[in-house]
Amino acid sequence: MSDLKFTRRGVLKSGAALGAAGVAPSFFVRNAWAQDFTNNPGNGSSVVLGFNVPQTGAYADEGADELRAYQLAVKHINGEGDGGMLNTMTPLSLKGNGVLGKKVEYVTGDTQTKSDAARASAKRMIEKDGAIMITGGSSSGVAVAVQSLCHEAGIIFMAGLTHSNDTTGKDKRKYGFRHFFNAYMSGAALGPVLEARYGKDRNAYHLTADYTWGWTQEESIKNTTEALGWKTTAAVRTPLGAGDFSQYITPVLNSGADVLILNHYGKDMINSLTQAVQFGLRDKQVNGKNFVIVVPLFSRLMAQGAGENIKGILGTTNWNWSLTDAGSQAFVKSFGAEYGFPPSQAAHTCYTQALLYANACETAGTFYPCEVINALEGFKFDGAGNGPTEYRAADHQCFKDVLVVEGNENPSSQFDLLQVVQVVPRAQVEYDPAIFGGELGTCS
Amino acid sequence: MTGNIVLNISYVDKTFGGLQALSNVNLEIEEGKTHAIIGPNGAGKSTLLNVCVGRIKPDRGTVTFNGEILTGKEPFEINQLGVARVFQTPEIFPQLSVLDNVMIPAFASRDGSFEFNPFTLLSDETKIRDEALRVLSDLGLGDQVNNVSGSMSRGDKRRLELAMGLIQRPKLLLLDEPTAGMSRADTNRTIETLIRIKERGMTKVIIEHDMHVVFSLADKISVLAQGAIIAEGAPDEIRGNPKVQEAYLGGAQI
Amino acid sequence: MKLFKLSAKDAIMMAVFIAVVLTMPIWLKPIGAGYPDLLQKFAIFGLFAIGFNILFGLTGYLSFGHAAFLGVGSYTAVWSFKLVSMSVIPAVIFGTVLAGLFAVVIGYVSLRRTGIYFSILTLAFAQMCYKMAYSVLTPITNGETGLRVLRDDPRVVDAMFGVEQNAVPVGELFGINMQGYPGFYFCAAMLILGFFIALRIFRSPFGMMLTAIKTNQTRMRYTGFNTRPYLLVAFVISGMYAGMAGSLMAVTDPLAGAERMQWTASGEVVLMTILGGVGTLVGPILGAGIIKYFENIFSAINESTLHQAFDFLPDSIDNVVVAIISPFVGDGWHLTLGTLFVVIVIFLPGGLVDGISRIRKRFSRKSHASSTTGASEG
Amino acid sequence: MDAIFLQVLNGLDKGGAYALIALGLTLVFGTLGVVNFAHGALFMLGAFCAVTFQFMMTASKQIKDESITFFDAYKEVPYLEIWFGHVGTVLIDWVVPLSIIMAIPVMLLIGLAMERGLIRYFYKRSHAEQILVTFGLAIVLQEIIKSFFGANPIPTPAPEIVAGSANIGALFGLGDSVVYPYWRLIYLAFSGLVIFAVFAFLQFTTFGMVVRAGMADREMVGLLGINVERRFTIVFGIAAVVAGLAGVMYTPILPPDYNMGMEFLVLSFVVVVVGGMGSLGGAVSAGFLLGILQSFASMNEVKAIIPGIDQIIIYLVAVIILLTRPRGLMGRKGVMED
Repeated sequence: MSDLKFTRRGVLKSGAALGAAGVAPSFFVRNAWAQDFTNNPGNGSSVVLGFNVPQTGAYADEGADELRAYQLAVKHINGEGDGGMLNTMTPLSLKGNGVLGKKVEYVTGDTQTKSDAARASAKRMIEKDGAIMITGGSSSGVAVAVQSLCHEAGIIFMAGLTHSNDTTGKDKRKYGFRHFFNAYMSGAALGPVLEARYGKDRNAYHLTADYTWGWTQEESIKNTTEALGWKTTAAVRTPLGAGDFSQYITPVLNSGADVLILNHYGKDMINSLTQAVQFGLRDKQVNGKNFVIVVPLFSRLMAQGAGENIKGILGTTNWNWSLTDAGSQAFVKSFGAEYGFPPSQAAHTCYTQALLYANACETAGTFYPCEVINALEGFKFDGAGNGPTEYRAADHQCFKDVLVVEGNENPSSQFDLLQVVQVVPRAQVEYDPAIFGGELGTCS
Repeated sequence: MTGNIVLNISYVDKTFGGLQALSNVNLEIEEGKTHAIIGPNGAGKSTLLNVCVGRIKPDRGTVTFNGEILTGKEPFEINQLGVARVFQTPEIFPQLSVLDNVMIPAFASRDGSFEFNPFTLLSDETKIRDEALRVLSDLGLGDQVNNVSGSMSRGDKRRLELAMGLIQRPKLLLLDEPTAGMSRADTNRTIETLIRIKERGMTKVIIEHDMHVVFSLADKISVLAQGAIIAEGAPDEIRGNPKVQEAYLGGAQI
Repeated sequence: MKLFKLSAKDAIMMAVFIAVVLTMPIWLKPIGAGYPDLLQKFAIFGLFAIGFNILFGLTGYLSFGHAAFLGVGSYTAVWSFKLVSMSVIPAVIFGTVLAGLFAVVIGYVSLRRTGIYFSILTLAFAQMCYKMAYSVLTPITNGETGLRVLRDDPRVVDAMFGVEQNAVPVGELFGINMQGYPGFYFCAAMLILGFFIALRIFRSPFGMMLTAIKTNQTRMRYTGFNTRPYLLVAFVISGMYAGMAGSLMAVTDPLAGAERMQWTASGEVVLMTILGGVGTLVGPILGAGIIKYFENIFSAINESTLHQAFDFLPDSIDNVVVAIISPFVGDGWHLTLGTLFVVIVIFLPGGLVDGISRIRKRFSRKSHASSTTGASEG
Repeated sequence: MDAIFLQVLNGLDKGGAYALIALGLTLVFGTLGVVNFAHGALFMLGAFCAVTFQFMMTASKQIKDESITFFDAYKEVPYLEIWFGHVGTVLIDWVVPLSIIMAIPVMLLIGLAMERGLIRYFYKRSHAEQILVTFGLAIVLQEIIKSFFGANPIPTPAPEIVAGSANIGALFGLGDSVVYPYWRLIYLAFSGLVIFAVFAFLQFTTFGMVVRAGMADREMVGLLGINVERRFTIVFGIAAVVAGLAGVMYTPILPPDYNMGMEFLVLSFVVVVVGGMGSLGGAVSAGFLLGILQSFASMNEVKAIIPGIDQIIIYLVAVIILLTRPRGLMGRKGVMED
C-alpha cells in the first residue's frame, strides 16, 4: 500500500546515514533509495508536483495567477515554450527535458486561504496524487501550516506568497523554503527611503491587522522607524476582514500623528487605504507637514482594487514586472505571450520556486528530499530577477534585492500601477537568522 | 359542603388591556365530583382554566390544589401535581403516531418532569404501550394507533386529546369543551366514557356549551358571565335560575 | 447486555453501517476518495453532523454556532498533546468533555429563547469565540497560525514514563500512529460508536420526548414535562459530538486553527444535515460526505485532468466537453455545490434520504396505511 | 470632545448602512416568512450594477503601449470622453450615483424573477429548506459574478466633487480635525431617505396597509380575499431594490468584490434579530444602536480597558439584548419563534 506514508521515519534512518556520507554517484543513490522516501517516483516516467493555491475566497485572483505561473514553469521545465528563465538563470542544471529525465506533471488544489483546507488539500496531493513537492499559497498562516505538514510528511514545501517573519523565523522547517521576502526585510528596505522622503521627525500611527502576520510587520516597521527617530503615536489592532475601517480612522484625525502605516494586506489594505484617503488623510497638514500614508507590503493585483488611491503611496514589493534585468524580462515575456498580461509578484515567486526545486533535484541527481535540501541550502544564483540571490542555509530564506515602490502618479498603461523608487541592495536587508529564534529540525 | 375540597379558586382577578376577563372569582371543586362551568361566549371560562394550569398568571387571587398554591407555578409543575387539561382546539403532536401521542403523557406521569433515559429502548416499554393501547381502544381509537395523528379527523383528534388526559390518571381533569365539533354519536360515546371515569372517582371540571352534555355529567354547575360567577348549584337549581336565563338570553339579545 | 440491545431491524442497519464504514477505503477508491485524509474527514464530519442532528433533527432547535464546540474540542486535544501525553485517549476525552462544558454554558443561556432568536444567540457566542481565538486569545490558540504540537512541549505523563518523541510528535494509540489509515480506523470506530449512541437516542423514550418537543413544545409543558432540561441535555450531547469531532481532527492532524470556529463552519454542518435529511440517522453523514467530497475532489480537477479524462473523444468534442465542464470544477467547485443545494431542495424535499425513500415509495406503490415519515425513519 | 463627536457621527454613518442592509431582509422575513440567505447576494448584485454601469460608461478606446510587445498593454481613453469631451468626463465621474438609475429596474427584475422562479415555492416549506435553497442560490450568484469580474475588488470611486472630506468641525464650532468624508454623509442621508420612503410607502398607501396587515396576520389577510401572493412578489422586489441600492451606494466606501455579500449576511441577520422579527422600526433602531456601539468600542481608550472588545461588541450586544428582551428591541410575538 503505497499510501501509508507517515511511518517512514524508522525506515529512513539508514537512508539518511547514506545521505550524510553523500559520496555515492547519483545513479547509484537513486537506485539505492528507490523505495525509501515519500512518493518516490522510482522508475516511473513522470514526477508529480502539487500546486496548492487559493481558488476561492479573497485571494482567488492571486491564486489563479500563481497557478498560471506554475503551469508556465512546468512547460519550461519540460522543454516546451520559449524556456523563460531557463535561458537566464545561472547556475542551472535543468536541460529542458523534465527533471532527471522525468516529465513533470502537476495536481492542483484549493487552499481557500484557510489552514485546515490547505492542509487537507496538501494531504490529498501527498496521499492520493503522490506529489513529491508542494508549493503555493497566499497567506502566512497557510504557509506555516502547510510547511509543518510537509515537514512531517517528508515532502519539500516551496512557499508561495508569505511575508511573515515567522515562516522562516520561529516556524521555519527543514523541508520548507521561502523565496518571497519578509516583513523584516520590508522594514529594512523602507527605512532609508522613508527618512529621505519624510525626514527624521515624524509621528506614526499604525493600523494593524489583528493576526500573526500583522503583528510581525508592525513590529518590524516600528523597529525601523523608531531607529530613524520617529515616534509611534499608537498602534491599533483591527479585526481581519473588518470591511469598514472608518471607526479606526476617525481617531487618527486628531491623534497628532502625521504618518499612517497600514499593516494590512489584500482586501483589508484596499478598504483601509480607500477609506483613509476618503477621510482626507492624504491632503492633510499636521505639525506643518504633509500627512502621508505608507503601505509596507504592496501587491500590484491588490493595488488595482484601490484604484487612484495608491498614487504616491510608498511600500515594498518582492518583484515587479517592470524590472529590466534579463531574468525578469524573459519571464515577463513568456508569461505575457502565454496569457496576455504581465505576471504579478506572486506569479514570479511561484514560477521561480518551481524552477529552483526542479533545478535542485537535477543538481542533486535525485528526488530524495535530504539531497534536494542540501542542493537548495546555500544555493547562490542569478538571472531570476532581483539580481544575485542566495537561499540562506540557516533559515531557508532567500536573500536578494528588495524593491521600494510607490503608486504610479501617471501610469502609462493599465498594468503600470507601481513605480520602482529604489532597488534596495541585498546587503541592507540581511539579518542574523538567530533574531527570530526557531529551529529547522533535521532531515531524516 | 360534604366532600373534600380539591381545587380552591379564591378571589381571582384578571384583566386584558382594559377588559375585565375575571373578576373576583371564587370556586371550590369537591373531590370526585364533576363540576361544570357554563356561560356565554367571552364569559371568561377558558381564561379561568388557563389560570388553573398556569398558562395565565392572575392579577390577584390564588388557586390552590390539595393545599398547594398553583399560582406562580410552571405548567409542568402543575401537571406533575396531578392536574391534566384537555384542550378545546386539539393540542396534539401532529407528526407523531396516535400511539406515541398517548405514550408521551404516560411517560410524564411515570418519570416525572425530566428523565434522562437515552439508554432504554422504546420498544421495551411494554407496560406503557399496553396501557396506551387500552386507553385508545376504550375511546374507540384502537384501529388508528399507528396513523399519523395530524391526519385524523377533528372529532378523532378531540378523542385523542381526551386519551392523553386520561392516561395520566390525573387527580383533577380539566376539560375544555370536550365534545365541541363532534357528531352526535361521538358526543354520546364521549359522554359514556366520561361517566365511566366518574365512577372511578376522578374529579373533573368541564367547560361546555352543549347543555345535553352538561346535564348528563355535572354534579354541580357554576355559571360565569362577564368574568364573574353569577350562580352556582346543582343542575336542577341552575336550570330554574332566572339570573342564568337572563345572562344567556340577555347576552343573546345584545 | 441490555445496553447494546437493538431491534432486529436496527441491528441489521447497524451491521450494514459498520460494514459500509469499514470498507470505505475500498469502495471509495474508484471515485478518487479512497485516501486516508479524506476518509478521516468523512468520518469526522459524519460524527459532527450526527451530533448536530441530535439537536436540530430531534428538537428542531437550529444552532448556528456548533463550530465553536468543534474548535474547543480541537484546541483542548492539542493542549492535551502538549501538556499531558501524545496518547489520543486523554485528548479525545478532554476535548469531548470540555466542549460539553462549553455547551452547558452556551446552551443554558441560549435555550432561554426559541426559533431564530436561539439561532442568533448561538451564532453570537460562536463568533465571539472565533474572533477572540483569532486575536486576543492568541497565547492560548496561537491565532492565525494555529496551535501546534512541538517536540519540546512538557507532556507530563509521557515524561513520567520516559516516552521518547519523534522530531514531529504524532498522536498515538498504544504505540500506533494515528495518521494515515490507522487514524481513519480510529475515527471510523468513533463514528460507529457515535452512530450507535445516536441510534439508541432515536429509539429511546428520551428521543421521543425530544421529537415531541419539536412537534409541540407548549403541549409538552402542559403534559408535565419540563422541556428545558431535555433541550439542554440534547444541546450538550450534540456539543460533545462536535467536541469529539474536533478532537479527532486534532488527533489525525495535530493542529488547531481558529477558522474552525467561524460561522461558515457552523453553516457547513447545517448544510450537511439539511442536504442529507434533517432528523434521519444516515442523512447527515451522507450530507457531510458529499460536501467534503466536493471540497476535496472537485476543487482539484483542472483542465488538464479533464482533457486526460476525455482523451478517448475526438479532439474537437473533447474541447467542447471540457469547456462545458471546466466552469464547474477546480475553482468553480463552489458553483457546483451551490447548484447542487438548489437542485436537491427542489427535487428531493426533505433531503437526500427522505427524497430517496419517497422515490422508492413511488415505485413500489405500497399502501399508504403506514406512511410515517420524519423522525423515526432510518 | 472632538473625538466623541467624530465617533458618534461615525456610529450614525455605520448604523445607516447596517439599517439599510437589514431593512430589506426584515421586510422579507416579516411578510413572506422566508429566511433569505441570498439577501447578501442581492446587496452584492446591487454593487455590481454600479460596476457594470461603470464598465459600460468607461468603455474605452485602447491606445497601445508600443514599447511592450509581449502583452496587451494600453492606456484607456473612454469613448465618452472622446465623443463628448468634458461632458463625458463628468458623466464618468458621476458613474456611481448615475448607476442608481440602472440599478432600480435591474434589481427589481432580479427580485421579481427570484421570487417567481424560486422563492414562492418555499413559503410553505421548512426554514431549513429555505436556508439551503437561498444559500445555494447565493453561492451560484456569487460564482457567476466571480466568473465575469474576478475575485479582486474593483475600484468604484465617488464623484470628484464629493471625494474629499467636509470640515464639519467648523460647522459646530469644533476643532479643525473634525472632518468627515462627503460620500459617507451622503450615504447617511441616502439611507435615511430610503428608510423613510419605505416607511411612508407602508404607512400611507393601501398597498402598504395590506402588507402591514399581512405582516401582522397573514392568514387573516388571505381570508379577506386579497391576492396576497402578488403583493408578496412586489414586496420581494422592493426588498431586492433596497438591498441593491444599499450596495450601489456602498461601492465608493468598499470596493466591491464577489464575496462582499457573505460578509454582510451574518451582520444583517444579527441586526434584524436584535431589532426583533417582523419589525421594521426594530431593524432600523438596531442598526443605529449597533453602529454607534461598534464605533465607540473601537476607540483606543475603550480598547485599552477591554482588549479586543471591538472584535466582539456586536455579538456581545446581541446576546445582552436577546437575553433581556425576549424578542429583541421591538419583535412581535410568534414571528419566527418556532
